[in-house]
Amino acid sequence: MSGHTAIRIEHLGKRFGAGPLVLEDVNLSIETGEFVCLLGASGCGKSTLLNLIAGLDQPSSGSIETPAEGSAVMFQESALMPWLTARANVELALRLRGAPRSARRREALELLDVVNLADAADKRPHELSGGMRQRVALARALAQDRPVLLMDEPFAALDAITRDLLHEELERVWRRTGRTIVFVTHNVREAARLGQRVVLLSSRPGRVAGEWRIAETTGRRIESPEVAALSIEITEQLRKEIRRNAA
Amino acid sequence: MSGHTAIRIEHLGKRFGAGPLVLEDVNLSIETGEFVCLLGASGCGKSTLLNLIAGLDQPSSGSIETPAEGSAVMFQESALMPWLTARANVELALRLRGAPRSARRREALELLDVVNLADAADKRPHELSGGMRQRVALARALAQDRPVLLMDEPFAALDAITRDLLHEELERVWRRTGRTIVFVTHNVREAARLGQRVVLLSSRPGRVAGEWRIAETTGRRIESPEVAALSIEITEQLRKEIRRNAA
Amino acid sequence: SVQSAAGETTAATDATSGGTPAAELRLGYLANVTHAPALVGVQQGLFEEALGDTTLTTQVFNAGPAAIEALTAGAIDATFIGPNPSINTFIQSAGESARIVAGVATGGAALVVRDGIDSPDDLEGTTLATPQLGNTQDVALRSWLADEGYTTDTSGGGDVHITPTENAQTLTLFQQGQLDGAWLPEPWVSRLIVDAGAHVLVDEADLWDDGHFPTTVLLVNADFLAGHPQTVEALLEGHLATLGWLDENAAEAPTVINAALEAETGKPLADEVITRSLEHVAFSADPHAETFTTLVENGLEAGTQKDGSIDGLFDLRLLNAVLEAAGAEPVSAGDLGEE
Amino acid sequence: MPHEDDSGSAGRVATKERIETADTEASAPGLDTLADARHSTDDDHNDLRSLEAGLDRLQTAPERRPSAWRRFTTSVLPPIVFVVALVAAWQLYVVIAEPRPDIVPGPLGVVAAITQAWEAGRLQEAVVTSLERGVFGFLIAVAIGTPLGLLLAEVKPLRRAVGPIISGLQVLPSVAWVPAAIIWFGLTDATVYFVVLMGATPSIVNGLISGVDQVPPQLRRVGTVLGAGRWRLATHVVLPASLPGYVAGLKQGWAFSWRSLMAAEIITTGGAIGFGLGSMLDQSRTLADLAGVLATILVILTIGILIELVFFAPLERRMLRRRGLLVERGR
Amino acid sequence: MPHEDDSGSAGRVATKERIETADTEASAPGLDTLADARHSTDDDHNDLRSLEAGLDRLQTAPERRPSAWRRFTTSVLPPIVFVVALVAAWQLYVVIAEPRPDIVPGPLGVVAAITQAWEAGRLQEAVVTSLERGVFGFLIAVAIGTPLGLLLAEVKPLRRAVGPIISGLQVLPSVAWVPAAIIWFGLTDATVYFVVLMGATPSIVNGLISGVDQVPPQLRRVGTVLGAGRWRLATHVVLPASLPGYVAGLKQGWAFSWRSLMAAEIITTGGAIGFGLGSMLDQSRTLADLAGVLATILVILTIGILIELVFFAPLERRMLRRRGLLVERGR
Ligand SMILES: Nc1ncnc2c1ncn2[C@@H]1O[C@H](COP(=O)(O)OP(=O)(O)OP(=O)(O)O)[C@@H](O)[C@H]1O
Ligand SMILES: Nc1ncnc2c1ncn2[C@@H]1O[C@H](COP(=O)(O)OP(=O)(O)OP(=O)(O)O)[C@@H](O)[C@H]1O
Ligand SMILES: [Mg+2]
Ligand SMILES: [Mg+2]
Repeated sequence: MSGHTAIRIEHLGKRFGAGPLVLEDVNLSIETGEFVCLLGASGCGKSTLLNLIAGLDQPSSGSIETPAEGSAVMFQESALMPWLTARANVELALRLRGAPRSARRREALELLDVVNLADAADKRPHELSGGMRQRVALARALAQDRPVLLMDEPFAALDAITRDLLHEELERVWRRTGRTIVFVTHNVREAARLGQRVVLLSSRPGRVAGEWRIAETTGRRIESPEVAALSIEITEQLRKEIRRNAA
Repeated sequence: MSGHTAIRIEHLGKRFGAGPLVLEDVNLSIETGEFVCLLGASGCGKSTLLNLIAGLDQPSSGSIETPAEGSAVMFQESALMPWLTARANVELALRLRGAPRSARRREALELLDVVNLADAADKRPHELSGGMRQRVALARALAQDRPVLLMDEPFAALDAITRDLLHEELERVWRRTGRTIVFVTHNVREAARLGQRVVLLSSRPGRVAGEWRIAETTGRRIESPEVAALSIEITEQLRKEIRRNAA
Repeated sequence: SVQSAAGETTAATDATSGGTPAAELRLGYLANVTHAPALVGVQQGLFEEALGDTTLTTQVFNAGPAAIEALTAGAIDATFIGPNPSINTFIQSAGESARIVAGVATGGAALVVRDGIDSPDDLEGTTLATPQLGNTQDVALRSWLADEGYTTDTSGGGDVHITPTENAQTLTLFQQGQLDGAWLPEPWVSRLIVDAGAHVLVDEADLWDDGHFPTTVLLVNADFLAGHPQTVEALLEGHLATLGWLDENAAEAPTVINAALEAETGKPLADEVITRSLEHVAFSADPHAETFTTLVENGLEAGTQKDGSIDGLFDLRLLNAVLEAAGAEPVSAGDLGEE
Repeated sequence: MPHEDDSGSAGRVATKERIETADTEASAPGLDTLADARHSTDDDHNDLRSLEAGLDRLQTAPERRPSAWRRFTTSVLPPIVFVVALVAAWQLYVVIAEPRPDIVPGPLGVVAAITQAWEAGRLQEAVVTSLERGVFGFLIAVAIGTPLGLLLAEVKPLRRAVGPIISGLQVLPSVAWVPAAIIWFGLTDATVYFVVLMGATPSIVNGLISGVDQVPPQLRRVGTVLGAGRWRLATHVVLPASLPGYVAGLKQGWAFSWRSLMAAEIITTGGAIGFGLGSMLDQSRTLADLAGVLATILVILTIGILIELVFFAPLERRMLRRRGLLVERGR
Repeated sequence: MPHEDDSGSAGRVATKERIETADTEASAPGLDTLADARHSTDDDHNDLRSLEAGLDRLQTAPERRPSAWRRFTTSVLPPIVFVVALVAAWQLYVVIAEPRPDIVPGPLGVVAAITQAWEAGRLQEAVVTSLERGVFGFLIAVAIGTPLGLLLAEVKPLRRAVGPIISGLQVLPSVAWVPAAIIWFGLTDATVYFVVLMGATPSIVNGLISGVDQVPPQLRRVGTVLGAGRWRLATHVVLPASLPGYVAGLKQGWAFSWRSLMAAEIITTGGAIGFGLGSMLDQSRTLADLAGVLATILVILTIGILIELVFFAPLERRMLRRRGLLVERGR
């Protein structure tokens, strides 16, 4: 890891209109090439925080520094354009990035091959399974060629078998491309399986309620005991946060 | 456990119309009070098998013996009647079971209390979260008061935190009521977390491809190392089955 | 329900025998000068007098086809109407729908045109209106134009464009200059002349031998005629009484007719108009059956009518019986039915 | 596949060492409570209860209905302001440009025409006649369409044969039935009812069919599993579940009733037919009274909107809200 | 909470013993391969590839379109058989009961009426005139409705003000505009076009608005994230995404065009107006020619269905199929 800070969040606060405070005094700095998992219960403000980092929304207070090139984003529903084939979806990203017309087709096919989908390049989203769609979405995010990749529960709607495979896929891509990844999830084991660092957000308002760092990440899988042990720890903390809301 | 056989499946085969064989020569016997998890990849015929047991469909060959009282079924989508409140949904089951009008309301409230939802009795399904809906569906299934409870991926659409809680809830209900439970899932860890026995189905056609038995099940949780170890074993076998389909 | 079954209608031939007086007679007519006997007969109570115990209800229609529709649907039992719609319904129903039991009026139709059209030769490319497709004047115009060597068709094409238009609308359009002329019945001929400065190019009376052509007849539902000949007879008595009244009160007639028109349409005609109208219309119980074959030929030529026999269209037995009782001359059905 | 060698417990202990915990204060007590909790299943249950309660609270946001005032300012006020501005502009144009009043009557002329018709009692008569016919015709259409729709929805072969015909009839402008109806029934109310029937019934039938089609098969299966027979399945599950489609069909059926009625009334004037709004419209036209025509159009529009707002909108809104299908439009 | 004490490795080894494996032959080699696989990341990747390929194969069932023959027998044949049976019964009734031909003409009479109108050239003229007017009026409505719809969909305040008015206009039977149009434009084609416009435009506008409304906000956000500006967002994302609603609106707009056209043609006869199907219908009525009326109704119905089948259905079907939104009806 380069040790260079890619994203720096300071005293971040956010409220929507006259509603309650959603995020309060969030401080976080993420290094270049780091894989950070943002964990929290439903409605704690994970997506809000990610949208703020992506620049899709403006903070109410505090500041966010991100790389000038901007960031790629992947959402829970793959949000592929349903009228475009898998390849055309990736090509659209290349086109909006400004890639030359001649190179687009080849590059799109290469990217689809990265996610093992070269064969399905001419299929439309509805002909693909959920897992395939998310792999196309990943290829599209890679097509944007941005240093930071923000992922909002990208695997939440998938079945467990597919999710496990996509964990491996994502880890491989991360290692290959050296992207900075911020991965939002409310699956504790997923966070412990993927992240170099797990950041737990509390609910109402969202603040950083805990942070775990995993030094050695190669060879992990979701059943690994270190993942399990970390999961138990984080779960305890998470449940404490949830229980706070019961009263 | 009583050792009495609740469900006996012999040489079961099923095909739809002129389509390919979905299930082939499935043999399985489930004891009264047993908690069996049926595991398999997408489209391997788990739901088909469950529907056959539930009597919603007829086998093409072979035989199925089930208790005369029939079985209660829980589906992936809670399938609550959207125009009825949580309580009315449970009451509907009581009514169709033939419970006397006077007892229904009280009994429905008691059942909702079993799943910690007494407070939400007058809410409609759309006002409930996914987890709450599935708990209502569980209460409704319990309202049927059948010895066998068939569950078709009841927690697949839930987030991990909720799912973990519902695992505990279900286990508690199982221990309290002594129901025979057949639980369909494609989540290996869920199967290893919940079942006394895990039955793996192969794909195209579906046959029993492996069986694991867990002797001691108290105090398990999904992060437990024995769950992890069993998961790894089952996953390997499952992946082998999946890989067979790659060619 | 619509109409009774086919078999009964043949009983119409037995009109003079059997049957019962009807409790009610529903009579239709148009608020036109050519329907003056209906207007006067109702206004003066002459029909009610003749009908005795039978209640008279009346309905006023805007145009002949509407009256035919009502007759077909069984909403009225008898109606004053032009000869062509009568022919039309008779042929369309294969002779089962209705019978003409008397004549009402003759004359009173003309082609009026704008300034600048002084001979039939000037009509090339003009647009002319008629009251309604297939009505008596429409057929007359078409067949006259054909005789003059012009082509026309029912969809408004040809050398001369014929657009069937509602009479009131015709007056407006003529005033706006959108129409070059119209073949109309009274009082509209007079209205166009008086209110819009038109002049007569062809008086229909000139086209017929001795100037007599039917413009209005009395048509009765065939089943009603078969079932209640007494009632129809009473109606005819009222009709003849009205004709007599019109004859005897020629001076008073325009005022009475105008009062009736005002009662029906809300607006009286100008004195000039009503006077001119009545000069061109004659009222008589003779339907001039001999002209009907020509009318059918004209209708066929104009393309507004299906080919078919009108044998049996007339049933003048009751009329002749009443005429005989009054010591008057019987009228002829011209081999087109009973007399 | 990258994963640990899980065949021995030694490997596991080793990997566990690699985890650094940043937040040790938080995690250590967590593990303690974990261990304590096992001692009592009662505690377990209470623990689960409080956890579930917390999660339920977090996951169910209270439905926030926009305040009445906000709804008024965002959805009621703007169209009213727009209409008032439009009328003002119209009046201004009439005052300044002084167009021929028989071609462009002013708003005041239109209001006068309404007042006049009201004072003469014609407006009331026309509205009552038309509403009576519209409502009555619609009710007959409902009475015919509902059993027919149910029959078609449940009997597959019948539906295959008759369904497309009914959809085809929906394509046919009901105004085309007017001439045929006049020939059959003359200028009587029967003509009007026939046209209304032909206009509204196909919509109602199709609405019910699509409503039944949209019943999730899952719900039927739940019904069966719960032990409902064919009859109770229909009354307890299929019918209530197909209500949204049915109500949508009824709404459309009413719109077609009203349309067909107006067409029939405009065309079938005279004869024994009563005096409805269509007749009034036609009458104003014959009298070249444009103010009267516009006034009648306004009345027709108002009645259409009123029936929708007063009757169907609340019905549909309540049903959809009860089922959580109501999407509050726009923010 | 019931769970293991995970603080020490000893506990784990102990719990592991409790697992009995029924299928030891299968699991032991599984663990071996697991261990081997770690040696090479290339192997890892190939392993992953084959796993993903297997899963993809399992999860994507080939879309099974019903065979052409099956589609013919289940959806084309039954209505045809039904109609043929209906016509046969009708003919039989006419032959046996011999009803008055001006009240119940036989099918042969209707066919004769069509043939006659064809031979006289009236049918062709009427169809061409009506189609021309319908299509041309519809195209004008599209040309007006599309920009208006886009404007309303994208400019919120405008929409709040004008949207309800447009929805209201959709409630107004377009036939009500006929008398006003006659006064304004006389008996000319302008009257017909005006009525068609008033009938079709609101549907097209509302279709486009609801199409834009139904664009998932997620797609807009994806567009923004991918770096599209306001213009490219509109052309590359919003417009293609709102196509289904727009096409539905167009379809409905056409239906209303056709309806309004027929109403206008039936009512506005005479004057300088051309000869369309509506005029033909009215003519047959005045001639008390029910066979002609039914023949014309049949022609109107056929044209309505043909335009739907030949133009809109394939357009919509292709668009929906490309998006996977097509639900094959019934089994
Ligand atoms: N556009 C918005 N306007 C108003 N409130 C909003 C908006 N977006 C989010 N919120 C509120 O902010 C809070 C946090 O929402 P957010 O979507 O960030 O949660 P989350 O952690 O992503 O939840 P989940 O796990 O369900 O995705 C919620 O209470 C939500 O109601
Ligand atoms: N009614 C049916 N008609 C025809 N084929 C069917 C039917 N139901 C299921 N199938 C086929 O049977 C196979 C097994 O389906 P089933 O739904 O039982 O799988 P599953 O294991 O439950 O899958 P999933 O994990 O996706 O729920 C699939 O290939 C499916 O296409
Ligand atoms: Mg979120
Ligand atoms: Mg399934």
